[in-house]
Amino acid sequence: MLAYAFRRVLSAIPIALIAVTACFFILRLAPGGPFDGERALPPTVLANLRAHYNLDQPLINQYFIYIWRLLHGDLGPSMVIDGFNVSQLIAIGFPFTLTMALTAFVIATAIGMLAGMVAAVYQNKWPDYVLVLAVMIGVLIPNFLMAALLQLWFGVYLRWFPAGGWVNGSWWHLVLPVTVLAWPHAGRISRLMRGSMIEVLGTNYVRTARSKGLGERLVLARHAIKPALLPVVSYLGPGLSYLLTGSLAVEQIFGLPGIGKYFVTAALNRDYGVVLGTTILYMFIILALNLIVDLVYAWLDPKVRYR
Amino acid sequence: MSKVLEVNDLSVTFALRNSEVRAVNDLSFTLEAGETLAVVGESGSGKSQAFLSIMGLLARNGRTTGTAMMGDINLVGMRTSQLDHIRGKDIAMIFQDPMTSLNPSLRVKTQLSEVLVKHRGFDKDKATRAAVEMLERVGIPEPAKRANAYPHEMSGGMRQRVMIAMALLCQPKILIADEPTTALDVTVQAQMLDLFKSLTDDFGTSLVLITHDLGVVAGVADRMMVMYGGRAVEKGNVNELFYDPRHPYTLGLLHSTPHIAHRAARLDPIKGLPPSLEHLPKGCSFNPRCDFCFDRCLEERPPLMPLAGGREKACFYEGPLQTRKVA
Amino acid sequence: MMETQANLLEIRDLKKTFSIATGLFSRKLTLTALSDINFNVRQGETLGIVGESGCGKSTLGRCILQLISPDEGQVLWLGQDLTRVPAEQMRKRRADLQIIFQDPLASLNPRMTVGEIIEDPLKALKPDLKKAERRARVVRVMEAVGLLPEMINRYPHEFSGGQAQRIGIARALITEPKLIVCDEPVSALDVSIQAQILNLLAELKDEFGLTLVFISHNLSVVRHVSDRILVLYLGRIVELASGDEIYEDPRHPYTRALLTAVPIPDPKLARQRNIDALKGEIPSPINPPSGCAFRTRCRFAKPQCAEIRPPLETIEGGRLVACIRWREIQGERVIEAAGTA
Amino acid sequence: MTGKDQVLTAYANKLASLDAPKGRSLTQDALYRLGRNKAAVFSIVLLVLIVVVAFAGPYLVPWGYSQVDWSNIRKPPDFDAGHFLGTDQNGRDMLARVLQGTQMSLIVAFVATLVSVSIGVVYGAVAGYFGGRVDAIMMRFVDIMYALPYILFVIILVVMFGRNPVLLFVGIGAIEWLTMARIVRGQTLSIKEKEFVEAARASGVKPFFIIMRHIVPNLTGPVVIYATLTIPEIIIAESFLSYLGLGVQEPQTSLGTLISAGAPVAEVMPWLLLAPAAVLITLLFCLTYIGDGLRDALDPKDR
Amino acid sequence: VTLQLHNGGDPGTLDPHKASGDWENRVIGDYIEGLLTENPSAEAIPGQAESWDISEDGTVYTFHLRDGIQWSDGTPVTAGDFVFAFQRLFNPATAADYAYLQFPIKNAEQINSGEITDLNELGVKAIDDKTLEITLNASTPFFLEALTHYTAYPVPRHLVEELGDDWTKVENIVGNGPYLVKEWLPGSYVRSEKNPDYYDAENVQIDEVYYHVLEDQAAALNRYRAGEFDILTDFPADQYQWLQDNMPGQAHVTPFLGIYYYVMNQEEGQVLSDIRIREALSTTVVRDVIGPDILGTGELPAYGWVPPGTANYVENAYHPEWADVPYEERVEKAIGLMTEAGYGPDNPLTLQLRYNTNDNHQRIAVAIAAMWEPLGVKVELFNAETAVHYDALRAGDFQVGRAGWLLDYNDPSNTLDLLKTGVSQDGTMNWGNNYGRYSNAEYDALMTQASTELDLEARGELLAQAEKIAMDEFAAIPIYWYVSKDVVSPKISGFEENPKNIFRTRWLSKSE
Ligand SMILES: Nc1ncnc2c1ncn2[C@@H]1O[C@H](COP(=O)(O)OP(=O)(O)OP(=O)(O)O)[C@@H](O)[C@H]1O
Ligand SMILES: Nc1ncnc2c1ncn2[C@@H]1O[C@H](COP(=O)(O)OP(=O)(O)OP(=O)(O)O)[C@@H](O)[C@H]1O
Ligand SMILES: [Mg+2]
Ligand SMILES: [Mg+2]
Repeated sequence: MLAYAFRRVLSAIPIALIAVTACFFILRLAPGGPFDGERALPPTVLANLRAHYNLDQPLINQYFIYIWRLLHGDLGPSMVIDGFNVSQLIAIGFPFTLTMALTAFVIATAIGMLAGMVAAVYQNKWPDYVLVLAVMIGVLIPNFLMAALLQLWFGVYLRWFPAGGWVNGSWWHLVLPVTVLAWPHAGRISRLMRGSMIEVLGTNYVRTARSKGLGERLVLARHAIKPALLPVVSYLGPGLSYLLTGSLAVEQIFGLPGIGKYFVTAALNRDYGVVLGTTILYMFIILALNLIVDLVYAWLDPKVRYR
Repeated sequence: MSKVLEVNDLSVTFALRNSEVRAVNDLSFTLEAGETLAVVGESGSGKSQAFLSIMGLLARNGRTTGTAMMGDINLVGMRTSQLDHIRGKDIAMIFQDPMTSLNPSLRVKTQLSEVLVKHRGFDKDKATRAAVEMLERVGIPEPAKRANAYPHEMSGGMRQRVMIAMALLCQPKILIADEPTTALDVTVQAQMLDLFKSLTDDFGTSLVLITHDLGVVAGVADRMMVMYGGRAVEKGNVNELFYDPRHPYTLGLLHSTPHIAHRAARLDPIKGLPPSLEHLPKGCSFNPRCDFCFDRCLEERPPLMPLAGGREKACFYEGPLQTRKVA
Repeated sequence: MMETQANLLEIRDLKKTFSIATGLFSRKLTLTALSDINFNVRQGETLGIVGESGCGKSTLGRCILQLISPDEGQVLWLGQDLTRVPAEQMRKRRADLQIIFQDPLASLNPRMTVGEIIEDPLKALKPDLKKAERRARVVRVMEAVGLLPEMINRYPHEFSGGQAQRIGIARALITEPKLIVCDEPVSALDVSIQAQILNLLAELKDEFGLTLVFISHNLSVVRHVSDRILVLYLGRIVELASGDEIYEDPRHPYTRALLTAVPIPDPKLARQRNIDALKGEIPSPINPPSGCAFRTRCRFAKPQCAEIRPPLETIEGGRLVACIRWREIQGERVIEAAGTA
Repeated sequence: MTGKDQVLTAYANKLASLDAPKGRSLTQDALYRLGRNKAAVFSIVLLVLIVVVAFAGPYLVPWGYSQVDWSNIRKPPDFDAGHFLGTDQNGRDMLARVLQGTQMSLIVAFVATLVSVSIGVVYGAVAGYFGGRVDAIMMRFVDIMYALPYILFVIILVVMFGRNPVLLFVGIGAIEWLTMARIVRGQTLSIKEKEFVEAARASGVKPFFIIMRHIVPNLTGPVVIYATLTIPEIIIAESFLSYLGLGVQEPQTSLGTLISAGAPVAEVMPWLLLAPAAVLITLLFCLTYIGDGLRDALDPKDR
Repeated sequence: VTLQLHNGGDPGTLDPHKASGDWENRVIGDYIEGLLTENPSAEAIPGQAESWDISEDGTVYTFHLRDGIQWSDGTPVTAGDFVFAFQRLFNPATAADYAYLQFPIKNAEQINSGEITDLNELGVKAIDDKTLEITLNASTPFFLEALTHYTAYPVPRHLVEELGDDWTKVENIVGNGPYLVKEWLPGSYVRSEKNPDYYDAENVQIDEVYYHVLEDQAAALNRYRAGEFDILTDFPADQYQWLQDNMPGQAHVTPFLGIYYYVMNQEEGQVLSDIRIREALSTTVVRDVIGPDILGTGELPAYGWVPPGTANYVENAYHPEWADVPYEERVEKAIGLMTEAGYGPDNPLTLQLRYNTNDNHQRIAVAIAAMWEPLGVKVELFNAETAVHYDALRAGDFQVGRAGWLLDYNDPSNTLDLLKTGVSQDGTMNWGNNYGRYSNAEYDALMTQASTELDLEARGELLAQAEKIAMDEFAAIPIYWYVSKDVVSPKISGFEENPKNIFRTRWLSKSE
């Protein structure tokens, strides 16, 4: 297992390189460039800009320049947000997004699992239906709408929470955004949990656990949870990455200093440096997440062995 | 001796797609303290389900009626939260299918020690030590190491012994052992049976031994109940049933047993197929396969009728069964 | 009884180890489940395999079928080494080689009906058969093992242990294989059905020359079906001889111990008997004892048993035994001693 | 003993007449069980109703979905003018637009879910079953796909193939299968170690059929559930793709698009949001309960 | 006192030479002041320059800097800083987006394009520390106005020479304006504090400004209503009525120098090179309905090319006759034109209408498509994200496309230049912002003539003639004049509506 994990860690670098390469060329295939705004720049200015960012060189040279810098730890400049280079943008935005996403992740995963478990135990009885209703709302309402509604309701009408913005260290400002992020995640987790829990509750080993008189709670907590978690855990990797990138709407509506929006807006703006930088970052996060998920998987189901 | 369990008119039905299966039918029996009751019978005759229903562990499509009195509490229809004070502590069960009955994702020691933590209030370490000790008693080599294993890393017999160990940990008043030794070689089996015996003798545990191995029954059981098609067809003490079976099915069973001492060319099974529980024949359910069947058997179902010496049988045929000398 | 037939199956120097991890990242322990296994199975014979629980019988069965690949050694099927056969070819081979699993319920797909489960090998290996023909065969084989055709649409969890086991048997029989590895095929069956199944196997053997590798703890059953019997102890062969020889004249102390422990279906005799259950420290395949693995529990053990591992010697009558004191142990009829007949 | 013979034959005949050998498949069984789940049945009825109304309704309403009523721009529901759900900022009838949008979303959700579920299940099961290097390569590919901003693919698709409704499905399917593949692969890793899979291998079943007949049916729980979770995502993704220029083009619309247009004016023109949101949420709740019902129905242990 | 200002998107930079929009302008204009600056109604007033002299021919400007002006690190602001700043602006290495705005300065264009490499040849000279002389290519009536633009701002030479582009990092930044940038959290806000050393500091009321980043207008309005913002610089048009009803007097909709229009591809071979079709299309657009009804904010209909209120222009703007003809008649005539051009019910014209994705653009496109329907024109709407859209427009890969233009400086030439024939460059035509490829020699001649005309009135006439030529030929379809949309809390005083929509914080005050 250790060797397996080690190999996976080592392979991360070439994989990230592949991703970056793919991203680099795909990016250039897309029409439009970072300076294609509402108005055309005079040719001289455009030429100056292109020279400034090495865009006047043959594509392959640009690629090697980029990779060369990358290998030296330089993610290059942002072409749209001139005030920061890509590393700085990431350094500012990423910790924020990560905190927000992780908070949402932890809360939502816990709530989702609990809700899923309860729903499974009361399968097709009223607690099940009520929980489905409560939790699915988060999944069914698109997050931009949810964000807007919560902002209006709790920020404007009730004034319980700030309607947006960020003050360093104030968790008060995070309540609404985290809710918007967490709700759908909790929904998905609980659905998966419910399904697999029902399946597990029908197995012979749960019957064995019951025969020991452990009490329903302990049966669930010790015997049913682990095997029931399998599909949930598979979802956790993608789930966290959805939270990281899915924070776009939340960040935009609440005006938060996260990186989530760059995943989307940078691509729209053809901000090459930022797109590539975030892709690399994202690649490493995903690889790490999925490695952890795979290891957890082996722990949950000891029969699973990796080669 | 005192009664520890008294079962009356126990029935178990399973809902199928558009029919019902009656797996256990009006089963009644009693269990005395310290005695060993062997339950034998045809495969699929409801042995396991009868006891699962007493433990409150039926599958979701199953339903139980009747009573199972343990002292003055009725186990049937009891709330789970109350049952949990009894299950595992006063009444324990060894399941038939050890692979699927052990949790594949928990280490063996966890699965063992938790009973003690729950019912005896042991702390984790102490419970683990007790668990390892119990593994040793059921003959698992290097128990301390094996306690760390997962079920799939063990052989069939080891899993079965883990199940046994699990049931014994709390020294229950009633132990239901559903084919506890099928995966054990004879030496280990003998060891296990010794273990059971010491339990019944020393602690007054009552043992229900569900098995197909008549050799095992002969070795340890006091009384015996033979089941067929969801009903008890004969009850009595072991000697009587072995040497003087009164029900044709019991006789058939004894006849089909292979014997170690000689190698017959062919064994002598009961003719015909076991009945379908969904479409039990009218009258006595054994009638299509019975050599002694007569008209009454086709029309009327024989009830369990008391015979001399506390025996009971469910057969109208009163004539002599052509008995084979055992051994 | 034993016609000198061609060897259907030859096992050469088979060895299998497992590594068991005690934690996610902790050091692994090596467990030797099988080593130095050599034997042949002839066409049409039944080879019984007995041995203590955990001694590697199921592992051996799995190795023969290539369900797990052995670490070393060969499995020769009609001279062809199955460990080297490409996957697709091996798959086709499986029409001739089948297995009945020890754990009946676990080996049945919970989402397939019984009919589908039994039909599955036919679909895979006899794709030419028509659907109706396949169904007919399924029904036939179900009846043969004592399952009612009306159960064909039920799911495995709706069956009792014995019924599940019969489903496994039916699945193994349906392709009409040449060899079946039966891993405890009748342990969960009541004696009547057990007799029926054993008779069925015997018939198949007589009529079609079916070859069986029969793993069981029920020595009476093994005796009943086997031509030759192989005794395993802690992953090694300790004795191999014809059924009669083993039962009448066991030469290895472990075999003797086994036979004395056979339960007898006769209450009075059973209670009179004094089983000398094996005493002593039970060895583990993780740390097997030096020399003879059985010495820790052996009545006949001598100091040198701890030094050399007794080789598997061929003795009179072509039988094999792995004990340095086999000569001294002969002649005692264990079963008589147990008071039978 | 004539009576006995009679009974015996009768019994034998009865057994024969049971006609048992006729197959009863998991699907048939599941349908039967689904029929007994009240929430699911109710949801199915409602869903059918929505589908029928969405497809037949446009022929019955007074206004067309692209017809501009210049005298009624951004008006709340007005029965006299025939705008039962009001009009949008272009003076188009909301009822007609909601119907058309529902139609569109239903088609998109159906096809794209099918695409993503099929790709995801097959891909994940193959990776999980073969394991080792195959798994490593296949799953790393998925990881890379996750990391790349998929907007780029969409943009390039539009540029390369122009505007093509099929692309929409491809576009959505191409993003939404990834998670399904991961979930399926994880489950497969665990299922393939079960003994019944070993038994299937011993029976000589081809790897492909092991995957399809033994592994995939045991995945139905998570797959069905995740599929019902994918549908809302697909509907939202569709509106985003439309934003990027792929997908549904004005004057045609979809529920997702209507909702994203209605969200910012929730307060001033609530009728623009309420109608499509209500339809979408009803639709999705139906699908959720149907999904639950299906999951339960496909679990043979459940009755 | 803290001002919470909703600024829109993230400012891309704090460097005046790299900035390219309003979002940067609000921040930069508060921390750096140019030679001239804006008063509350955005008219040019003396800034760092106290006074100036203009030569007779209007080509040489001499500025006299104020006394005691200094950078926030204490270094005095000198004429040298301005010279350095202009040189930096045009230096190709700086790659300034908006350098072209100052191209009237002598040799500026040549330096920027690399023709002249000696930066000292630029027409900006320091006579002494306090005196700056700027020489233009020709008299430019709007030059003073242009100097209020951030491209003309000075930069701290000592710092830029030391740190290069890093001088705008928040930890390094210095300014000479009324506010100093203290914090920048991308995606969230920029925060500035009052500069105590600013020459007019005593009259500056607001102590601290947050320039909030929030592109979502509905969210911004929500935060305004929650009391988190004092000023919104944009709001959703759909909420206008609501704002008027519920927060009377707070929403300010003001004509803004800009035009929203559709370009028609007039390249050879394109259907729309046929003037009849162009006429039919343009005349049947009912502009009165767009602003009030479709958008809801009441933007004024546009028939000409130069926004009303543009300085240096003739009194009466272009207004075509057909604009007053009833709609039905216009349609009738248009149908006639279409028939003439060979299109009719049995041979309908199919047009692709491209717009970049945005609710408003979409609504207008839908409405206009509906307006053209009676002509038998089938419109296929085609939306794309901004980069793709403009890429297509520039490449000439469209038939009808949406575009818009906000004036960089208050002069008619700024919009009229959009219709000049492209210049040939290395064999390919560079059409610049003239996406429709409208080309008329007479128009071009008039524009050239106007650029050298010293007399403002005569110049205005020339430009008006040019406008008439282009509009009579339906060079494009003007649709409406932009408006600026602000919401200002009653707590704020000093806010004045103006056509440039520039309101510097130094003029504002806030009552708590
Ligand atoms: N969940 C279920 N649904 C329907 N029928 C069931 C279910 N569980 C068990 N049965 C049926 O009930 C009958 C009794 O089963 P049970 O397990 O008690 O048999 P048994 O006597 O223990 O047999 P064996 O000796 O083979 O284990 C069997 O015929 C079986 O098919
Ligand atoms: N997957 C595995 N991982 C680790 N150890 C294993 C694994 N499978 C089997 N073993 C070990 O290999 C040894 C032999 O196991 P095997 O199942 O072959 O025994 P067996 O002879 O069939 O026993 P039984 O009669 O109890 O079924 C046992 O010690 C067991 O613990
Ligand atoms: Mg049973
Ligand atoms: Mg085994």
